[in-house]
Amino acid sequence: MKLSEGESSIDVVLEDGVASLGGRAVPFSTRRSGAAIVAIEAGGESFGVRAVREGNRVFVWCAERTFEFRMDPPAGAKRTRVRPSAADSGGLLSPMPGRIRRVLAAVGDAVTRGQVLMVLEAMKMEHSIRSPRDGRLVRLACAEGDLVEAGVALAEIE
Amino acid sequence: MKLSEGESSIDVVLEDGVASLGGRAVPFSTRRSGAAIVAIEAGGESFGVRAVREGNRVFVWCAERTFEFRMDPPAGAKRTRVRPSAADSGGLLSPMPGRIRRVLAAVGDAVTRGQVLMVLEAMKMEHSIRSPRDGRLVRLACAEGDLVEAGVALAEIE
Amino acid sequence: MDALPRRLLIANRGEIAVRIARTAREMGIEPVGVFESSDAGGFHVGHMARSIDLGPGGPAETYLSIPKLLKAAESSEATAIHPGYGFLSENAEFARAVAGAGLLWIGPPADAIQKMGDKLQARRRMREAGVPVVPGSDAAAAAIDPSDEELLRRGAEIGFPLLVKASGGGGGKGMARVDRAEDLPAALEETHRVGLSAFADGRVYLEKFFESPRHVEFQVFGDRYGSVVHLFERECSVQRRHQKVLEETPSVALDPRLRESMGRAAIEAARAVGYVGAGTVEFLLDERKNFYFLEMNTRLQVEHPITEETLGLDLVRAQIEIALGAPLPPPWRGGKLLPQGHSIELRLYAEDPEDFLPRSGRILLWEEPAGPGVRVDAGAGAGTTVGVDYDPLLAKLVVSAPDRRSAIERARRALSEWIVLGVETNAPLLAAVLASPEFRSGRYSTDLIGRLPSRARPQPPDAAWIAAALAAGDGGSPAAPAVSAPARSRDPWDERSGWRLGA
Amino acid sequence: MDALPRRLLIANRGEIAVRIARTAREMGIEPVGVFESSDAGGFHVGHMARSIDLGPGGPAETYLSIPKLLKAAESSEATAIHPGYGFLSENAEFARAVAGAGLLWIGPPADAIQKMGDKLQARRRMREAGVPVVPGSDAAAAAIDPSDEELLRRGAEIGFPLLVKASGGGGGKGMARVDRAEDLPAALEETHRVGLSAFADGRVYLEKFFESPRHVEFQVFGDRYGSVVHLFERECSVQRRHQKVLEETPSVALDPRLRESMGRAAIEAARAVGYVGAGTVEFLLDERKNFYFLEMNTRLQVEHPITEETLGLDLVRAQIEIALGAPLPPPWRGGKLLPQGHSIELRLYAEDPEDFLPRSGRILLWEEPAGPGVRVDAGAGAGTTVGVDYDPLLAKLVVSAPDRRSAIERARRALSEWIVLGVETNAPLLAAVLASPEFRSGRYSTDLIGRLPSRARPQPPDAAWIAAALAAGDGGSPAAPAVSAPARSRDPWDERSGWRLGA
Repeated sequence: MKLSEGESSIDVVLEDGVASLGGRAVPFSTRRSGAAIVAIEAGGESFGVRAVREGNRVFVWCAERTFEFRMDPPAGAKRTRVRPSAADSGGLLSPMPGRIRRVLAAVGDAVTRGQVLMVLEAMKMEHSIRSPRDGRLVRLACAEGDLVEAGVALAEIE
Repeated sequence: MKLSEGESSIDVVLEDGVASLGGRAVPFSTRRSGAAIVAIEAGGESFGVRAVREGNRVFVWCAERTFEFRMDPPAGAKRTRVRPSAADSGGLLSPMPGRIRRVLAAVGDAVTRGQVLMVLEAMKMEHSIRSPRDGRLVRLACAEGDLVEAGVALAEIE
Repeated sequence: MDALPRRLLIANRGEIAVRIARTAREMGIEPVGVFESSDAGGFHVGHMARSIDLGPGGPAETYLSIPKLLKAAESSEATAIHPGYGFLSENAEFARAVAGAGLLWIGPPADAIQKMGDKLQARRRMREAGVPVVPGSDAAAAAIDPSDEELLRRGAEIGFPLLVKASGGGGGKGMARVDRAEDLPAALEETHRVGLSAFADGRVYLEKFFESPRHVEFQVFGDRYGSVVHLFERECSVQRRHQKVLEETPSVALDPRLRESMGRAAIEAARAVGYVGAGTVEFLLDERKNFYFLEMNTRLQVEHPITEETLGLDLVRAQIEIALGAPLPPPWRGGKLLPQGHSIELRLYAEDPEDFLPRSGRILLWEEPAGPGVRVDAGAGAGTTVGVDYDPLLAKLVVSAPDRRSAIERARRALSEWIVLGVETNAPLLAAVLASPEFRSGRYSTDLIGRLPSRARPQPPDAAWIAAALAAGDGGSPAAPAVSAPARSRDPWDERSGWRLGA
Repeated sequence: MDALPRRLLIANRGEIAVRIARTAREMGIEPVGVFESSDAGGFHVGHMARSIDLGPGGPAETYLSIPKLLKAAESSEATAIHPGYGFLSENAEFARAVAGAGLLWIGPPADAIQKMGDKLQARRRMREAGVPVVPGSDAAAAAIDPSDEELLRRGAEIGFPLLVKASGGGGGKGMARVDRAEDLPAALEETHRVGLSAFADGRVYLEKFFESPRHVEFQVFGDRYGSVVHLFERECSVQRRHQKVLEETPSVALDPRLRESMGRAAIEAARAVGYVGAGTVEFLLDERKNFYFLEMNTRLQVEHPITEETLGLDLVRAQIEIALGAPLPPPWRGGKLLPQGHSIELRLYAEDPEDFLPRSGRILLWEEPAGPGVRVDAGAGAGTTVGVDYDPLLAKLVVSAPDRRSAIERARRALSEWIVLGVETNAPLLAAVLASPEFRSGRYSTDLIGRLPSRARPQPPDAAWIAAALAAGDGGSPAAPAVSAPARSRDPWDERSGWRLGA
């Protein structure tokens, strides 16, 4: 299957104790506690591991660090809970989950680089959302009081 | 479904927030943490609960005590991991899981009440298995070195 | 001392609500919790004898609603209220309302809260009590609420950079750093606005800015009978965005003489407002070891456990007993109390370890550190949903050891045992602090985190890719479909039940 | 002190292997584990930097196999071995073999182990050193290995009931109580047999039996340079089947004078065998506060954490440093060490709480207590399989508080937070002990558990039946199919992943 983490994205196939990582063959073995795998030996080294899948994300603890992998959904299954990335959107993205406290510009306004367009409140702190460049506000994807996830488009500047 | 705990065994049916416990109707509600139910309100009282099923056994923590329920398997499903009870066997039962260290009687021997028939070792301690009554040893279900579960028949006295 | 209340309402959530509930149980008091409807699955609810649903509407309509909290106490027949920290803990009006309703308030007198809550008033009282305060625009002669023109003049005198602070602010809120005179007017305007919107108090003042100071605070306790003592210091200089990340005691910056004079100043500060109960006096310590009063927190502090560990005390129990009219324990007054060993608290936040922005989600796996010298005060666990409406603090790891060096190694060991999946945490930041030569040397200040070398995002080792593939449930794999869930089996019972393992 | 080893082989399993690994990590030493093939999923393995498979064959062929353990050390390049407790920890031959292989032995000299392992020899040495021993058949004059005839005569002199003990025994093993003279011959024969089979030593002796004594032990430490100190006592009278269930320190049975004379005797006992490292001298204390030497455990004790908690020490670290040639820390010798507060250890066993018979199975759910004053040293967790080949100790709960009363309340609070499903535990017995007036008064002895009122098996409340039905997955139910597993959802991804929650 296709897995991605950060910028890297590779095809992973597991067969008879050998993993093919983007074509590179890596022999591995697993150690279980009860029925759960708690360690993986690969390349002569042993790593304590934990992994849990939710939706199309797989969270992994390994070598005392955590990693978040994304998997390409099988054909037919609908994509769920993919956090939109900058790539997915031409516009202004929410830097974190929070509530839109104030919107300081309206669609059609000419805006200048650095101008505060809205104020996002999260964790008892206010964060100013500024225009990335000079231009015109062509779309406003949120209103005051809205709860927004991290990475969702808030507005679009042309 | 039919559930038993200790000596009691009743039919339990859950419907729209009302439990029928052996015919008695008990309204209840549940509280979840994430998606798991962690508390049940019944009869005006709230109880923290946990429950896990394994095979046909359901382990429950409630009111700061643990209980082990047994469920009647649905038709067709094979019964698994039922710890044999005295009822299941006419003979001498293993009091605990352990290893048979020595067998001190042979089939056909006349045995007297209290006579040590075998020695079971568990947790670094030896436990004498004695004859419950005078009679004759007609069946020996284990040999020295055998690993035995709790409650399995070890021998039969006539 | 009055009789113990049968039930105590804990007007809070998260780890501090659990912390308070534990002591209540140990005292034979039933802890009663509260929750916002959408927070019914909150971790704290599971630790209460019972909990009251405060309805929907977010914190403002629930954990911050005085009438709803009083109603909850009434309906649950709780006769005492502990506010924890944050929320209404430093709200004098709430303290009055609780007493007004005939309930026991586990906290300082409303009056003391008010006097310390108004930073300008507090600074004046401290000066009068002979406690040094950070030099600022409100010098003895100055007007209580000077015009911006006057503030601009004062700013020039104080020099840049300086800090603009809202009189109603505190804890890093309502505060702006200004580097150049021309930026001051805008900063004044912004701070007026924040002060008004956040604290309904537009007054602002200017403070001298220190490049790399330390934040050292003293735990104080007062009783109804006029005795006030200090329970030694906590070093709180490891901060990000003006918020504490790691605290330790004792502070390597203090020698016995400095400790004694700061302790005395802390006691004076508390006396000056007739303080009763647990409070914390925060000082700023400059490079030349001059100390200045910053503010007093009139409540239990997040980092109170490190004081409990080095002194072997239960501060929540002491809060309750003192609120019931008990005098300070004789050993506290006799100066018999001596800290033993070294204790460090690490705050695990749901946030990006690089940019410190809060993260939300659901915790799918949670394994806590344990063993010798390890205490965990958690407000989250497997299954907990971390939302955006509340503080991102997930849990506190408190380690204790005979000396600072072994405490640091113990902290690193314990941190490496902590496994949280599903929500990103600041664990890598905490590990970086513990590993930094500056922190380990003890010679660090509030700019420590800013000076940490940037941490390259680690590449997942092969084993991580393999684990991910296993958990993703590659059908062709002979291994378990999930690394942390049991393998399938032929037994129809197991088929469905196996998944419940350890859930 | 010599340089620290880079790797330490931990020749044990369960909680003590984890305990030792934690201190090793904190000292910068890589902990190397071992496991029997079928024990590869053992909880301890997860806490090691790496672990060596000792092959199949049960404990005798693995954890008790000297050659295999030495081979494991060699293959893993470990230069030191810590035996933990049990298994080979008190095996002089192993201690010699480790030293012989040029490895560092984290324990007392083989010689001291041998001298204390032979109970008859140990009793003689104690008498010579002026340490009181329990009156027995081996009085000064007596032959080392008397005939049964002579023992029968001695028995008559000592009086009944009395104890028949195997010279190689200890810790409740190889010991029989005899109430009537006519039962003595059979008991002698049985004890000869057990002694031969278990310890290859058929010698037996008789001891006066005390109806309701207390067991109080002293932690001692010696260094290479002849200094020996004691680290105060542990009260170990709460026992079932001659095995400890709960320990506390300090002991309410000791006043300062008695503590001092027992402490001195403990030091004498250690000196008498040239002791180096950590050891424990067990005393029997009768109703009239006379104390008698019982035996010395030449290893780390299961209950060592309560000493660590009240003194703020890490005894495993001290073991390693002393084995490396460090002298005892000056404060230990200067008598500067003073216990603070009260500490209690509760042993959670996989056993029937009524008849104490061991239980086996797989742990399906495991939630540990936490918070102020709580330390958990666990050797099991969710997913752990509890077998019959090993000690049934699952974990130890260690609570500390300023005084005994609050320590007991803290223990009850913490115990009530402990959730273990899948394997029956003795938690109800522990709760009953903490609740018993006899224990709470402090006036109890080794017969405490036998005198507890029998506990009626509680009937499950309605909520328990409902929870069971929910977990059983009643198709018709709108609730989650499992109480501790997430609900189903429409999302095909969730369908399979949901089950993994918190696994």
